[in-house]
Amino acid sequence: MSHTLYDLIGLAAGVAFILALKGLSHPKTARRGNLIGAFGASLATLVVFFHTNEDSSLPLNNLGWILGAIAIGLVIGVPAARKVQMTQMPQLVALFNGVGGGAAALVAIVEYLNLGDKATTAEVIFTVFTVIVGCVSFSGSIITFMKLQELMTTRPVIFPAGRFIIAATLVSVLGVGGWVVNSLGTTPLLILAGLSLLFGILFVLPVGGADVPIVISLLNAFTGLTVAASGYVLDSTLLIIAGTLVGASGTILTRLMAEAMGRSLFGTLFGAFTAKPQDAAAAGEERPVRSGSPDDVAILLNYARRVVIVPGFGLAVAQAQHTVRELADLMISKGIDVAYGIHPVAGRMPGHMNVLLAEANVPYDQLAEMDEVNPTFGQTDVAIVIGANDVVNPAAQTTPGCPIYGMPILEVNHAANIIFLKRSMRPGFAGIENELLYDPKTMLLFGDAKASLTKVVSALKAL
Amino acid sequence: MSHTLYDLIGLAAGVAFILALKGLSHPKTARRGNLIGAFGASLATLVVFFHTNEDSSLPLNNLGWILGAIAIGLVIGVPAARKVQMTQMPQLVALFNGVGGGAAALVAIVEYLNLGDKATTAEVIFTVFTVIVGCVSFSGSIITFMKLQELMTTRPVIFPAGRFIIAATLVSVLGVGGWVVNSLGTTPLLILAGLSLLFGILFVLPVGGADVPIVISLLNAFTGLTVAASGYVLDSTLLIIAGTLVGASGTILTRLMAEAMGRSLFGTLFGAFTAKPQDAAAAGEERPVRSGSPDDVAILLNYARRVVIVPGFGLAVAQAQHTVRELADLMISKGIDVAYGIHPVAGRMPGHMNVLLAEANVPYDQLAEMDEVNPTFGQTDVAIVIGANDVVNPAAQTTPGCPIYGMPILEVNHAANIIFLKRSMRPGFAGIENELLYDPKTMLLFGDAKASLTKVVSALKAL
Amino acid sequence: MRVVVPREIKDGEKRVALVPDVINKLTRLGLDVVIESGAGVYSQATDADFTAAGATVKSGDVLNDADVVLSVQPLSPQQMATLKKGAITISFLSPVTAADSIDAAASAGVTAFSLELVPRISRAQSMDALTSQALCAGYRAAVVGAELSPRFFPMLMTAAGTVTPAQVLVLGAGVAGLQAIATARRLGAVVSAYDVRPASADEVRSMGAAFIELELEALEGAGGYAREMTEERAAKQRELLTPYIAKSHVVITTAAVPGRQAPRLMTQAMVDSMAPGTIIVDLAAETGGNVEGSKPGEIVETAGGVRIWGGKDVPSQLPFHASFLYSRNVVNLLSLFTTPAKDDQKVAFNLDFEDEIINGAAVTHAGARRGAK
Amino acid sequence: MRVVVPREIKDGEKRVALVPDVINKLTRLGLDVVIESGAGVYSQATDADFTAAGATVKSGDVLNDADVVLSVQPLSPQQMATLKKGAITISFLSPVTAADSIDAAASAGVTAFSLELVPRISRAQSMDALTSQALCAGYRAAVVGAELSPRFFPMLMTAAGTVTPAQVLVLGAGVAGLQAIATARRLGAVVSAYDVRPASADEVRSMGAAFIELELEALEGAGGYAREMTEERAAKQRELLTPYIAKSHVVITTAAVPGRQAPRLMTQAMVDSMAPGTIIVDLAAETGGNVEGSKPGEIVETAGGVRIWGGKDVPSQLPFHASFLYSRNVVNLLSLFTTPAKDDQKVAFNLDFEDEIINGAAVTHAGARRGAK
Amino acid sequence: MEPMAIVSIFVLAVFVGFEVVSKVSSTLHTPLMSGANAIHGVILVGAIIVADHSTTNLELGLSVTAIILATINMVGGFVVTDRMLEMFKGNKK
Amino acid sequence: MEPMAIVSIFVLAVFVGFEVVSKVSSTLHTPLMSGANAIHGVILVGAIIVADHSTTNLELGLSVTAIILATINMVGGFVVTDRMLEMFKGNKK
Ligand SMILES: NC(=O)c1ccc[n+]([C@@H]2O[C@H](COP(=O)([O-])OP(=O)(O)OC[C@H]3O[C@@H](n4cnc5c(N)ncnc54)[C@H](OP(=O)(O)O)[C@@H]3O)[C@@H](O)[C@H]2O)c1
Ligand SMILES: NC(=O)c1ccc[n+]([C@@H]2O[C@H](COP(=O)([O-])OP(=O)(O)OC[C@H]3O[C@@H](n4cnc5c(N)ncnc54)[C@H](OP(=O)(O)O)[C@@H]3O)[C@@H](O)[C@H]2O)c1
Ligand SMILES: NC(=O)c1ccc[n+]([C@@H]2O[C@H](COP(=O)([O-])OP(=O)(O)OC[C@H]3O[C@@H](n4cnc5c(N)ncnc54)[C@H](O)[C@@H]3O)[C@@H](O)[C@H]2O)c1
Ligand SMILES: NC(=O)c1ccc[n+]([C@@H]2O[C@H](COP(=O)([O-])OP(=O)(O)OC[C@H]3O[C@@H](n4cnc5c(N)ncnc54)[C@H](O)[C@@H]3O)[C@@H](O)[C@H]2O)c1
Repeated sequence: MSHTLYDLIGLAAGVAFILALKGLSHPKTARRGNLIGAFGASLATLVVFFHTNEDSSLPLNNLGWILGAIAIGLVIGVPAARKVQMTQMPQLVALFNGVGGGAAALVAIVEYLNLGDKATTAEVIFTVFTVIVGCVSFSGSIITFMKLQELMTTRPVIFPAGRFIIAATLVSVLGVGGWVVNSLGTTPLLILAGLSLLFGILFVLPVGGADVPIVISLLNAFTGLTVAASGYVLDSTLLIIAGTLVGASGTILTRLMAEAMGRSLFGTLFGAFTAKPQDAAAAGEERPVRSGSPDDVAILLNYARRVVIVPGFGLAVAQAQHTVRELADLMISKGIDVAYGIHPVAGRMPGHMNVLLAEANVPYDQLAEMDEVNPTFGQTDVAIVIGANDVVNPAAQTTPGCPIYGMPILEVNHAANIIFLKRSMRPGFAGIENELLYDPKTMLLFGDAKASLTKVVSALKAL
Repeated sequence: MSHTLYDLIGLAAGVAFILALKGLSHPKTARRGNLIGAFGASLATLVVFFHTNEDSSLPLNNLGWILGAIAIGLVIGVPAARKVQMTQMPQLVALFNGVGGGAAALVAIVEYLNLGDKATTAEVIFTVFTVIVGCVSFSGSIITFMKLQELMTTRPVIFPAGRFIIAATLVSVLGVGGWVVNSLGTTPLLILAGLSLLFGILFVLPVGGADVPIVISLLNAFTGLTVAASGYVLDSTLLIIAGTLVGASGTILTRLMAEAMGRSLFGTLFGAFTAKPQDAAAAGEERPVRSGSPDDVAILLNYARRVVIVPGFGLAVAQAQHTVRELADLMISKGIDVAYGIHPVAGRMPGHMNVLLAEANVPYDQLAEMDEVNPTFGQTDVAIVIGANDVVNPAAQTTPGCPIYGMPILEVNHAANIIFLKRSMRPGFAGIENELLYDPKTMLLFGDAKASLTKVVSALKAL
Repeated sequence: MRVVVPREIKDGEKRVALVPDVINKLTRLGLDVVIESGAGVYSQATDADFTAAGATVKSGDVLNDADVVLSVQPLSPQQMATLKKGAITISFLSPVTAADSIDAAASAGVTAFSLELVPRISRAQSMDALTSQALCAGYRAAVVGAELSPRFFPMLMTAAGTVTPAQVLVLGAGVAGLQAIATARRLGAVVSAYDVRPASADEVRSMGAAFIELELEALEGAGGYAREMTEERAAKQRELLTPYIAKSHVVITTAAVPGRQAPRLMTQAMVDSMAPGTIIVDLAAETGGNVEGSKPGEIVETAGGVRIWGGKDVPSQLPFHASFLYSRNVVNLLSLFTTPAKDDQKVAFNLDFEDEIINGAAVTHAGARRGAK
Repeated sequence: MRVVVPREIKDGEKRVALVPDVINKLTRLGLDVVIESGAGVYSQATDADFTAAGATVKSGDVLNDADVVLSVQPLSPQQMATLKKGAITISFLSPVTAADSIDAAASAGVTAFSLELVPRISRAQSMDALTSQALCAGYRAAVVGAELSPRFFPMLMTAAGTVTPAQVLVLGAGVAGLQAIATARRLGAVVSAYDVRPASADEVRSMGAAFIELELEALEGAGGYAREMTEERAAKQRELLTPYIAKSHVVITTAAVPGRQAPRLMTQAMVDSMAPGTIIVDLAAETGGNVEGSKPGEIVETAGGVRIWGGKDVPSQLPFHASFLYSRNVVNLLSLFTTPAKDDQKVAFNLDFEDEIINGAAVTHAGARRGAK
Repeated sequence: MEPMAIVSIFVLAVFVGFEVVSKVSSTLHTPLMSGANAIHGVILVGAIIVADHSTTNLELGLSVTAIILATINMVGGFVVTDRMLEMFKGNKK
Repeated sequence: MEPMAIVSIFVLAVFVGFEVVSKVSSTLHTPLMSGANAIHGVILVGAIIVADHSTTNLELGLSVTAIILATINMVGGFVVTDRMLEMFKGNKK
């Protein structure tokens, strides 16, 4: 295969990666995007077997080893990815990212050994870069994996003088890196790799459980850059493009993720050192809830077949009746089956919800009484509870003696997903805590109901 | 200046152009974007004076000529751009585009003369491409300029056997192009230039007045590609990047423009040949109206200080009261002064608009009676007339004998801009035509009021 | 020039032809306004209010030196006779029901304007008292329906069960009907409506109510009014409407054809088919009734427990705002032919019978009844 | 076991304690339902409807063999006396105003439940007849206000001028007050409201009305009810409310404190300060009146042209739905202590006085009046 | 520069060009077109380079013409775009 | 390839990367990260190239390890991403 053709196919794979990322940024095209990416990657892998240039000829050297290694990789990777449970996917991604970083570091090392003295300074610099970042990514990812898999504590691990140790490690990594560039040699390179691995561990240990996904995303971007650097050393446009793409999009993505979780990137990475340890402990005491963004809510709604809206006093306080109707209309126009589940004592006056919803001209036939709607929650994909609380509180059925015990409730707990729109974790009229807020099926969208709904509507329109 | 530094500055200019286009795609950043572009262009122009390489030294040859030519260009270009009236800007852009195309063609010709036999085939191919497309862009733009400036008819110019003549010209252009590539030589190149100029004229003549902007955009994209091709010949990364950017974005933009105007690109370019001539004539009879998109409306509203909403029967028919309130709330939240101007007989029942707007909970103090609102139209930036017609029809004041003569009206014609939301050009209850629809200040947004308003709200939110 | 507002003498008439806050519009033109003492008593305007607004309040005979008399109901023949020659009257004055007053006006040499005859052109909308009073009547009809009904209008889902919304049917969707629709809908009722005019389907829907489509030809007359229907069509219409009527909790009828008896939309049999507790509000009771058995000014309860409210002077039941709107209509008409005082020029009336409105509304002039309209 | 519904004997009482469509809930439990002939006549339920629903309709004395008697108003002492020992009655039965009936029940050995005393806990909401009837009263208050007012409630911009919206003031924003707010707002009025409970500000605003903040301490009592206020505070409150009252076109008062006279919110002087045509709807007229001079069941017109509508049996004025809701409350309470028939087990009543609701609501049992509550 | 590099740059620049303008609102179509038009005025750089290379009068004449045209395109283009965009001169925020 | 070309490609690819994901909704953050992660699995290509170049056992051993790791990254990455995206399997439209 001519070098030009090879390069062109490589470029085509690069284009496939661009299209893959583009596709992955939209729910409608995400799956197709991923397939395009897989196609690009397969293409690139395939043609490398037919690639010849001045100093190599077909078939490749060590072809057996190569094919065997690929087979092993397949045997490990595919079943792992196939069998993993939904909830464990993040740690698997972390692991995959780590091995990718490791691979990049190994490639750099081998090429370094191979080039020996022929290496230009630039090539050595890129090699050093790849080794450092690849190793950090590798060991860092392993730690995040262990945290997520709960093989170790999910709390930030703080040790005395932690920041000094980390700083010292970083300085020595850079020092050894400089040494390698100046004097070349295998030993310094291996020392460099070792120190970088250590740094990766130290770097991730202090990060708290909730922030781990952000760190994975950052390490992912890092790995991308190592791939780009390897591309330079191996003179492969494809690797440069693919690596840069991942590096750039990964960086943006990391920032977006941090924003979506309401954290600063800096705080995530170095928070454990700046914050006082007892804070972290105190935060650990609170029971975890799952809070989402308007986008998350919109996506849940967009892919639902049946949605039940449960309004309560908070809807009236927020005067969000017009907005909720807009949301319902939008869902209906998307072919989603929408009903309002009206609890007889929702609000603060008999018929309070009716007054509100009539004002927004919600057709009467969309309103369902409690007895009518309760049996349908089993077939409901999403129950969206807007400023209601007591009327969906399972304590009414499960906690004899509590003030609302015996009151019939809207059984939203039977729906596949529950979304709560409220401003805080405060209880409702009866003043008792609602266990449903802590249910794993529940997603909380904090904020004034009207503001939240407006955002959900925009997000849903954008899908 | 070292070649690397020179190249890096060129790349910086390329980045400036990317940022310029990015900025220009958003109202808020558009001006800044343009300035960044201007900065990039100045930078690129400046450093070329300090650029040295193997076969040239500073100062540049012919420096006086170069500086003089730039001075002449400035003396012509700046005042023209400064003095032109708002309405004439499109033709000026066409003209500028044309001279840019011409410049690219000339650069290619000179470089060709200069290279002589040293030119590689690839270079010659790119030169031929630049000459053809640059000349087409030049002559085509001149014709569009003349059409827009009404120096010639704005109607499609159709001549007998037109399509055959055009096809023949195209074939000869390609033929001569091939000849140049094969045999080289100045004469064939000049013939090629001449034929390309002719083709440019023939290509644009059949396009009708309304489609001209689309053609300008297309020629603009073409010119971008010639610049990229020149970049190849001159070995300038900057020109390649800048030219490609303009080529790509120009292509997308052309498509977007055609879509926004509800035309297919193909139909625009070749419509005159496929449509029957009498159709074109008949279409010419209709009085022109200015119809806009929801985006246009949103931008007008976004930059207004005072907006008066004039509802009418159409609002009631569309049951768009909730949506209009949403729009008003959104504008108010942006600090725009919003009032509803209620005509006493708007709708079909006394107080019809009150009933509607009260349902959407529009605060009573936002409603202004006719006598109250009429004196304020002079200070109103946008009057948005939603499904009303008779109540704003100036015929009531100007046309004695018409059915509504003598009825007081809402004097929206005193507002700086008028937007009409209606479904068609049909008149209202009184059945008489409304001159205001043809007013140059008026923009029409066709469609059901509710659907249109929903789109405007989304567009306004996105700003 | 003296503009006089006498007390209304008709029983049940609670409006007044001028309310205090429009008086300055007349005095500004240079007119003197005289109000008979007690004229505003039912519409919440005291003599003191009138005086404060710039009018003169007088008792006793106020008509003899009047140049213009403004009233709601037609002046009686006796009152007409006391007017001086050339005087002008503006009031409701139906050629059909007030023929004697018109004759008296003609013989007294009075120029009498009838608000019923103001043409329904755009320019005259501000003088259109039929519309403004129909607006009051329509609102009133829905409020009365709600007041009489043993049911809630809105839907309410409560701990004690769900109250279903009232089904309200409006027959005749002119000005009054549309306002009745709007008001009933505001209260939360489910409203449907029927009218014979083709344009009314869109108008009804524009109020958010359902329009009942019957397979019958439309009846559009001149000026946006309906035409009278034949007895055959009337029977067919009644038959087709029966199922809709049977499931309604409140029926409001407003159908009218200008200058005719009100069309009979519901027979006794239809009324009898309705459930006990149903309310029928017949705004047309005074002109013959849309509903068989309705009596103006009374609530008739049938053996089947259906109550029929017969409208009588309905706008008078909202006296404050009915007078408010009526006054403005009258003032706008008067202003149309008044040349205001200016410099040393005195205020004058200028009856230009070329003007479509003046020509249309004047019933008598210069001692004669004007051509039939 | 026989459940009996006698005709209501109190004048003006138009409700019935069971409506036909809940009867199957009782028969399904295994109970026999006997309705006195004509019991439903005012609430649109004929004897035939009851029979069709599975009840037995009887004339004459129905009480003597009753196991359970359901009624709206308390049975008279005479009626109580005719009951067999151990019988159960469910009705309104205020320890304050119906003391003689309670005594009679105690001496007859009857277990009498008072709906006023059902505790206001979440579980009892479906039996809370005070709430369901207050709902009817609140709706009614706003409708009556609109009906009586000489003004439009909504704003209307018309060719004859702009009708400004009515200003409605609601004093006391409990169940009835909130519903009055909702209804007046639906009609387009501009509503403001005041209440002494601190939670009510949010509740009022959640209805879209304006809450009037007075600089006075809040008065929150037990169970979400208000406390009585001192005369000093009452005077202060009246003074602070005066400007709001003066500019209102309709005032609706619903203030109550359980077991007490209704608080006096408006004095004669305040009423006199209002413009003619103003309407006051006093829902508390029967318990002493929030407004000085109001008379239950009457419309009092003051010299200043203000009309005060005094509420009397207000829910009875919406008899169909008031009965509908009341029936469900009663049935829910009865079901609470009924063990349904099952297999060969017969239906039985099981009065568990450990249950907060039964304990709270039963006033007499086994020949004695139960502890003061 | 290697052809492969040029192709890669070209392909990537096409993507950037597409992405960057793909969501522009229609009111900005004309200013955007005008701005893009001004950008291709950097052909001025090319014109200067060929003027530098010019040896014959013909070449010089043509390249001087090219410089004039390119300058008009570039400078005029940015100025006219700026004028179009004056309406967005943020009267608030 | 010339350094300038590489820098240009790098800069342009950065822009493409930024633009392409800049508006992604938060529910797609995880799949997108996972997909990007799979993409950098193309280091497999690099690993194969160095395996081809390998002459010593050390080199071969390292590069075979690299191939295994890279394959896991790439193939596993795409598969797991696909599984994550199953919820978007358009149950309608
Ligand atoms: N219907 C009646 O007749 C009546 C009468 C009296 C009492 N009640 C009682 O009232 C309760 C009604 O239950 P419910 O579920 O409707 O109300 P709820 O239990 O009081 O819950 C309302 C929820 O809305 C949230 N909220 C308040 N303002 C909000 C805003 N602006 N935006 C978003 N969320 C807001 C609050 O949480 P945050 O503070 O975290 O936002 C609160 O948890 C029952 O306990 C019932 O017994 C009913
Ligand atoms: N208020 C009263 O009491 C009363 C009573 C009777 C008559 N009138 C008369 O009615 C007229 C009222 O004037 P007006 O300006 O309110 O109404 P209009 O003059 O009838 O104009 C209404 C406009 O709305 C448009 N439209 C209709 N449906 C629409 C929809 N779904 N979406 C968007 N646009 C829609 C129509 O244009 P397209 O068809 O192109 O969409 C029409 O031009 C006056 O002539 C008045 O005299 C009033
Ligand atoms: N252009 C204007 O200035 C203007 C002003 C006011 C009213 N109008 C229009 O005039 C029309 C009539 O107004 P109106 O309310 O004074 O009319 P009206 O009082 O004469 O009649 C009331 C309604 O009854 C209907 N009707 C008649 N016979 C009927 C039958 N057999 N069955 C059912 N309905 C029947 C009529 O169609 C009308 O809608 C309306 O369309 C109104 O919009 C126009
Ligand atoms: N949790 C439940 O199940 C439940 C059920 C029904 C009602 N409630 C609540 O109970 C409360 C009272 O209900 P209600 O309507 O039966 O009360 P009510 O009929 O006893 O009183 C009516 C209103 O008058 C107010 N009031 C008393 N004195 C006043 C004064 N001097 N000035 C102004 N207002 C005065 C009271 O605060 C109350 O809001 C409400 O908050 C209601 O929401 C709770």
